Amino acid sequence: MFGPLETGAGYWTPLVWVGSMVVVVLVTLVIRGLGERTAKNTHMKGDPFMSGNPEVSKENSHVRAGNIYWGFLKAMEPYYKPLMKWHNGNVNDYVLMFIMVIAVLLLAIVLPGVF
Amino acid sequence: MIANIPYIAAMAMVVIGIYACVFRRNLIKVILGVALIESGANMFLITLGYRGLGSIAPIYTNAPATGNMTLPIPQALTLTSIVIGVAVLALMISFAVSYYKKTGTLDTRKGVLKE
Amino acid sequence: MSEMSKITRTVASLAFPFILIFGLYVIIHGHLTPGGGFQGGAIVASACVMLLVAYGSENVGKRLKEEHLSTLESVGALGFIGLAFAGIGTAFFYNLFANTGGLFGNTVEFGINAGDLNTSGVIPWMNIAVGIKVMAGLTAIVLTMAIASNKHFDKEGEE
Amino acid sequence: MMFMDWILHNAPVLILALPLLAAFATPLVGKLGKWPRNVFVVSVAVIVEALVIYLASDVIANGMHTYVFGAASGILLPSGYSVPVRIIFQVDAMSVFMAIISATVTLAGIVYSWAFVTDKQGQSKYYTLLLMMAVGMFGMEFTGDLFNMFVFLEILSIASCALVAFRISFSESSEGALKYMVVSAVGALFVLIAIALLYGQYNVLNLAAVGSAIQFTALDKIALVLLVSAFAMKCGAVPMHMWTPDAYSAAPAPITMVLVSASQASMYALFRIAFTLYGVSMNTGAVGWFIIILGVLSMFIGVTMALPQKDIKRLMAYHAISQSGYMLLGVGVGLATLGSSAFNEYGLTAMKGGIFHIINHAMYKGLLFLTAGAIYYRLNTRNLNKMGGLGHTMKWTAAFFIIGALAIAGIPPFNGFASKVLIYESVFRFSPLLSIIAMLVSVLTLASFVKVFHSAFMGPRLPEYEGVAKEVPWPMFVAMALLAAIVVAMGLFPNLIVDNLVTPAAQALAGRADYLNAVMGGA
Repeated sequence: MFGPLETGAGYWTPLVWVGSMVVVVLVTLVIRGLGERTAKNTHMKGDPFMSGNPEVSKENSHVRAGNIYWGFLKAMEPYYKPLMKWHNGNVNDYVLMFIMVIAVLLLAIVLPGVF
Repeated sequence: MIANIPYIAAMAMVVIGIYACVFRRNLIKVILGVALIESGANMFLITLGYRGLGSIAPIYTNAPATGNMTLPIPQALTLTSIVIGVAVLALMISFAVSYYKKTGTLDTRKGVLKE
Repeated sequence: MSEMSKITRTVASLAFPFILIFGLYVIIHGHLTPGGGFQGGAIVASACVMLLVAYGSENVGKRLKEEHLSTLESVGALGFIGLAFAGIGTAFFYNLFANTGGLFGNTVEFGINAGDLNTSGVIPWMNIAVGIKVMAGLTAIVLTMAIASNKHFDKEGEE
Repeated sequence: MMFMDWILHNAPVLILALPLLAAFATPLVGKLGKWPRNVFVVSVAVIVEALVIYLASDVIANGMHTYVFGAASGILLPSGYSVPVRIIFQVDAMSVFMAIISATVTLAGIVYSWAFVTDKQGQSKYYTLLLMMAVGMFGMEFTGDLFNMFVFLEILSIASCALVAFRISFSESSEGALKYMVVSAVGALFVLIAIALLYGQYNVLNLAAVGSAIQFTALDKIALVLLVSAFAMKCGAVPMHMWTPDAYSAAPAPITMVLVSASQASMYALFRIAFTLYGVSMNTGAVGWFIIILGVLSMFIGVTMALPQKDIKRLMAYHAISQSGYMLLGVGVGLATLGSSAFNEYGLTAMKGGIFHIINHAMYKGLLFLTAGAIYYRLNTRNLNKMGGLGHTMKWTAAFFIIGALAIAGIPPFNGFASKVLIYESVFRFSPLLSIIAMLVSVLTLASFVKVFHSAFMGPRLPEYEGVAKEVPWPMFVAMALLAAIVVAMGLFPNLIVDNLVTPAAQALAGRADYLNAVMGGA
């Protein structure tokens, strides 16, 4: 029941992993405990620095979903543009893709037997 | 050759139905295309039951002691598939009615669910 | 859908009982002749649809309520599955009443014969259950669609 | 003891017949009020779950069950005619494995719906259709008859389409349902044509009987193509996946969760067709590679389409496509190596990974859809751009979301990692490139769930949701907690599931001869 899971090339034991994680966390806590106590109270720690501009209110500073990975999506635009064009929400194309897959598979399966 | 005509007709019906599903832009016509494919499939099934000319309908009280009946199983299958087809068609048309009432269009290209 | 002309209404009322009887005949004789629960139920439902066309969905909708039809449909389905369950001592869908002598329980005569209605065990009972379900279900479908496409129907689609 | 034997003997049919009976009794019970109906439906789901587990324990210990309908004399006719013409259910380890998933997901969905479905109208019909979906799934998984498979497929698609359009007052509900219905009706009709092609040649519909007679003629090849493509479409494989996000995002959240399980029932049918009906009689290499290519395409395109999504349920739907790719990849490798020495070296492990991923995916993706439903329940929006700061008030939902997101991204020690590591290591020996793509997809999955977590749960409290964003009611909490507990337990003890459920299932799928002999026997 608690034995390792054979994966063909090795094995995987979650309980050992959890145990080692606990050890790592304990070591981290110990190292943290050795630190300077006063460090927490440093002035202005954690405040954002907006190039000298006044800080925006918290409600307006939330990064919305549309802005996350904007750079990645911009860089991948040559890949995404045709992909978005393909997902056009047209039910005709849904059926067409299905028929095309059938056609490709027919060629792959039936033709080798004919020739 | 003459015995193959029903098969050809059934497959022609399927092909016409696929054509309607893929190339017609009106949702009602797409639904009619599905109905045509269904009729083609049903016709194919019922043709499978009729093997050899001169066999009679499988009605128990009319069955002669000798002679061939047509296979009753494909007819049972066809009946089941017709019943299912009625449900599918009624459901699709209800969706189309509701969609038309909300959006005022039946064009497949005007959907809002895309990308 | 509004009312049609008086001729249509009269003919529809006259034809209605006959179509009804024919549908019930097809349901009852499902094990002897082509047809059965679904076909007979569809015939009965088509009679109701004819009334719907002749008298308009508003008038018919007052007499035939969708929730009553749904209840009837559930009863039909429950009857069908209940009959299937009845045979579970042997096997699900076992033909329990065949050759027992009760209603529909006569043994089947072989060869060409006129056909005895009182045979086939559980099959006619199942046909009746399916017939009830189909006549209620199909009528409910057409009735709901007709009421939903009324002009007076609320645009939002609720209630 | 007699009673338990009777239950066990009739279990395959009771698992179907009870929800079917309950489905039609629900409108009648619903007239008594909301509480009696909900208690009734939940208790039916619990009984079915118990029956499934009881049946599973027996099938895995003692082998396959064959249930013959309407017969006192078993599979032979009274005249001694031995070609199986009767309708049968054939339940092996793979079937019960899938049935456990369906039963658990249905139970969680019904419990969750108790609080989630607050519409004035049609509540009883909602539960009727939900139970019908369960019937369709169990039917597809248990049946030993090709035509029955088609019938249950149609029951499943009709019930699920009607439920996708449950919130009919939104135009996108009817649009998504209509698209799903058109595509699945065309797919199901191709399945019917393929079954007719097989019936025309072999004059039987029994899966085992057709399987033992199959010659792989030209017509068989056409039937194979139609069946494989139709079922691959129904399980949402790229490039036939476009209905998935439409239907999943339009449906209410618990329905979306059951839809995931429904698409997995289609995947089961695909595997059953490929392994049992055709098996080694066909060109397993070509079909195996076709399934692998579909799987890799699904993984990659699914996850890259998920990244830019702004609708939380569309995003998760694309992840569902991407995760199905793992299952297709794992089992496809098993199919491609079937019958060769490589099968025992790594093919079986790949299959185990793929099959284990099915149950993992059903659980964590169900959990994620339920959390998305919880957000929708409180905020009334699915738009990620409008969310933020929910972690302050919906702490439990946030915790469940983290569990689900870490599991889907394959972070140890959750269950997603256990199945993915099986797939990576065995597929690497088959073709290293595929394994690398699979790992890359995992990374992108984590990236997109980080996006969801940040935009929905992190950040300051938003003023527009002051007082609205509360913790969810208890039935929704119970359903999510059930799935989260299963996810954590399966992650901590993966070999418990793999040894007792997954390995028998993989061997049942690969062991074609046993399945055929159970029906054909000496004949």
